[in-house]
Order: sequence, then structure tokens, then C-alpha cells
Amino acid sequence: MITVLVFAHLKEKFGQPRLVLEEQELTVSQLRRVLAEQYDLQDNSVMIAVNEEFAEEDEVIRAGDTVALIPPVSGG
Amino acid sequence: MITVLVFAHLKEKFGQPRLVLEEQELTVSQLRRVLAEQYDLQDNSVMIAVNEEFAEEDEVIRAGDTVALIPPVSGG
Amino acid sequence: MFEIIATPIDTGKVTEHVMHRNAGAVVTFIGTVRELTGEQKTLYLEYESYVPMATAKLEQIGREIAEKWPGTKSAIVHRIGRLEIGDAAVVIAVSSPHRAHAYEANRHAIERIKEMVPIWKKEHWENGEEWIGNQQGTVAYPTGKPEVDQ
Amino acid sequence: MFEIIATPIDTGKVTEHVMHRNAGAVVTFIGTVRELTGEQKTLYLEYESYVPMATAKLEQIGREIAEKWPGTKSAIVHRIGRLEIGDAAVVIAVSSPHRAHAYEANRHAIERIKEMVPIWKKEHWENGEEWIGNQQGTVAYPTGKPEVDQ
Repeated sequence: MITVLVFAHLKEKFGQPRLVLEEQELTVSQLRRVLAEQYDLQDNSVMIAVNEEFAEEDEVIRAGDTVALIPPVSGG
Repeated sequence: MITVLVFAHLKEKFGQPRLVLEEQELTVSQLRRVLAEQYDLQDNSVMIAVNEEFAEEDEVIRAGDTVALIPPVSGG
Repeated sequence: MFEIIATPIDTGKVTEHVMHRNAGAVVTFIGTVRELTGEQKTLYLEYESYVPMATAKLEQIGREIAEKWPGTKSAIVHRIGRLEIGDAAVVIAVSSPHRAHAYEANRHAIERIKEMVPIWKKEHWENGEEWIGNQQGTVAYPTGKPEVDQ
Repeated sequence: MFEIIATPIDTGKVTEHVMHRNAGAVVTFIGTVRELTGEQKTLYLEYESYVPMATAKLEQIGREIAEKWPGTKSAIVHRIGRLEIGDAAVVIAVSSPHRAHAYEANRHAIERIKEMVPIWKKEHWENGEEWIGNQQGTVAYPTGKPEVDQ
């Protein structure tokens, strides 16, 4: 299982601070496909962080990794 | 009489914070000549302020005006 | 000192953190909650953050600055939670032997925060609320992440 | 708040002076007494000023800033007398709705102070002392005064 942390408007959209996926391993692009198909989230402005670092599209996510969806930031 | 305030290294050079000139009226250029001849001060990096404002060379100084010699500044 | 905190920021403490005998110049930036944006009146803000990643990213900005402007020392504290008008949301302090570097490095820090540190602001207006960053017109990242440097 | 004072500068007070509900960005510059200049070690400094003219010139800088960057608010305090290593000699605070303006206007203020505000610094080193600004190589003003703007 892979846990995906969500923040800001995504947390409100999903009504919870994390999504739990059944996959044991998938790439960032595959994660985007899962989010589009199963969670109705199709937004390329959302970045994906793996283990607290922005991830490339071909990076492999494994069970146990910390994954987070990062919508465009607005701090400062 | 015209009183000329002096600061920093000029105050040390003259050993006093002001010079008192006998003139009743003179231009800034004439003041520079007086300073060169009577006070051995010939330094174009020294600016002259009249009534707390930087003065042009042809500005006329009259008795009662506040005159000051402003060496290159080094605040900040 | 690179921190995300949920309590008021002590600006003096952040500034003192970067001062030392050979600093010469210290530039501090305070980002505060502004009441008016155009004609729209903000009542208060809420900031949320992915704290461990945001802290790591603030530290990364500190390393970028130390590398780009040798001899500088920096500190960044960002506040999260509910903030009222006038409250400081972020304080950035940079010291340097050279004033030009202190200004430039400080400016770099705030631009980088607004670009890639996972912190989000929700504006509460008289007539509604909205998470900022989610509007149309927001720049998307074609590479899936912000560039390492602008 | 445009002042020449002979006591320690309260940085927080200068900063608070420019903060208001629509500021958004506040940039503060602190110029401190640095121990090392190259390999020369400063023991302490003495600042002297032609106080009424210096105060008027700080006010002039404030007007220049208000004109060039509308919506900004500025405050400048310079200390005179004997200052030890690490002491703040000058504090400049500028607030603005726009952070770019706050940085630029603040930078303008320190450059102008170093250019034309009648304040002089005497360095006391281990092996001597000297009024700064009186060295060979100092820029002279061919027109007899500094330009109104750089």
C-alpha cells in the first residue's frame, strides 16, 4: 500500500488528509493516472513529492515511501 | 562676520569646531579662496553647505548665514 | 534557524540569529498579512504546510544562499495556522560583510519560498474563502517540479 | 521617524514605525560595526554628524522614496558617538504593499546616506586611527555637491 498525503484545497476536495492506494509499486506518471481515474484528479499544476523531495515523472514509488501531492504553493 | 562650522578631520586640523571670518558677504568660491589663503585648506572634495543645504559655487553667503564645511561623508 | 512554527514569529530573535562580529550588513524581510488586495478586503488568513518537507526546503534555500553569496548567514521562519491582519507570516534575515549581498540573498529567499516551499494560504474574505495557488492562471510546472534555481 | 541619536537604536521600534494594515512587505537594513576590514582589526568607531543638516537630509531621502515608490513608508535612524563591534550604526525600515519596492527603496536609502548625509566615521584600529572619507582615492564632487540622485 502507498499512502499519499494531500494538502490545502486537495485535502478539502477529498475530505481527508491522505489517500491510501492499493499499489505496491508504481512510477510518478502511473500515480498521476491512478489519481485521474480513481480520484478524479487531473491537474498538471500539482507536483508530486516522494520522501519530501520533488519527483521526476519516471521516478519509482514503492510501498513505505512518503508520497505527497503539492499544489502550487502560496507561502510568504 | 561669518561663522563656518567644521567637522571630523577638519575639526582636528583647526583644533576647533568653527572658524570665524571677518567678511560680511562673499560667494562660495570666494570662501574657498579665503580658506586656501588664510587656513591652508585647498580641498575640492570638501563641500560647502549654506543654511544646511549644499551650495553652488556662485551662491552668496551673508553674515548670519549658517555655513559648514562638509568633507566626504562616511556614515551608514 | 529554518523553521515552520504555529506561534507568532519573534523578528528580533531571527535577526539576532544571523548577526556576528563580521556581519556589517543585516537585511530582514517581514511578510505581513495585508488587508486589501485590490478592492478585496481580507478578514484573516490560514496557512497550512507540509511541515517536514517545508523545513527541508527552507534549509535548502539556506544552502543555496551560502553557496551563491559566500560569507552570508541566513535564517528563515514561516508561521502557519490562523493569522490576523498585520501578523508576520514570514521573517527572513540575512547578514553579510557586503550590503549588496545581504539584499540580493534576502530577495532570493523570498522568491524561492513563493516558488517551491510547500506552504499554502487560504484567504478569508468578507464574501468567501479560497486556497491561493489554485486559481486559473497559476503557473504550472511542465517538468512536474520547480526548477532548481530561477 | 528620521533621526540622528547618540544612544543605542531600537530596531524593533524603527520597524514597527513603518508597519500598517496594507504594508504586506517590510524590509529592514541594519548597518553594524564590523570587526575586520580586509586584515585590519577595528577596535571601535566614533561617528560625528552635523546633526540638523543630517536630519534634514534623512527627511529628504524619505521624500525621495515616497515619490519614487508610492505607497511606501520609511524610517531611518543613525547613531553617533562611540560604537563597539556589533553595534547598529544605522537602521532603515521601509514598508510597501509590494516587496520589490520595499527592497529597492531600502537600498536607495543606504546608498544615499553613504553619498550625502553629513555623518563621518573615525576608525580606531590597533595601530592607529583615521577619519574615513578623507583618504586618497575618495571621490570628489566636481560640481561642489553630490547629485540630487545617483
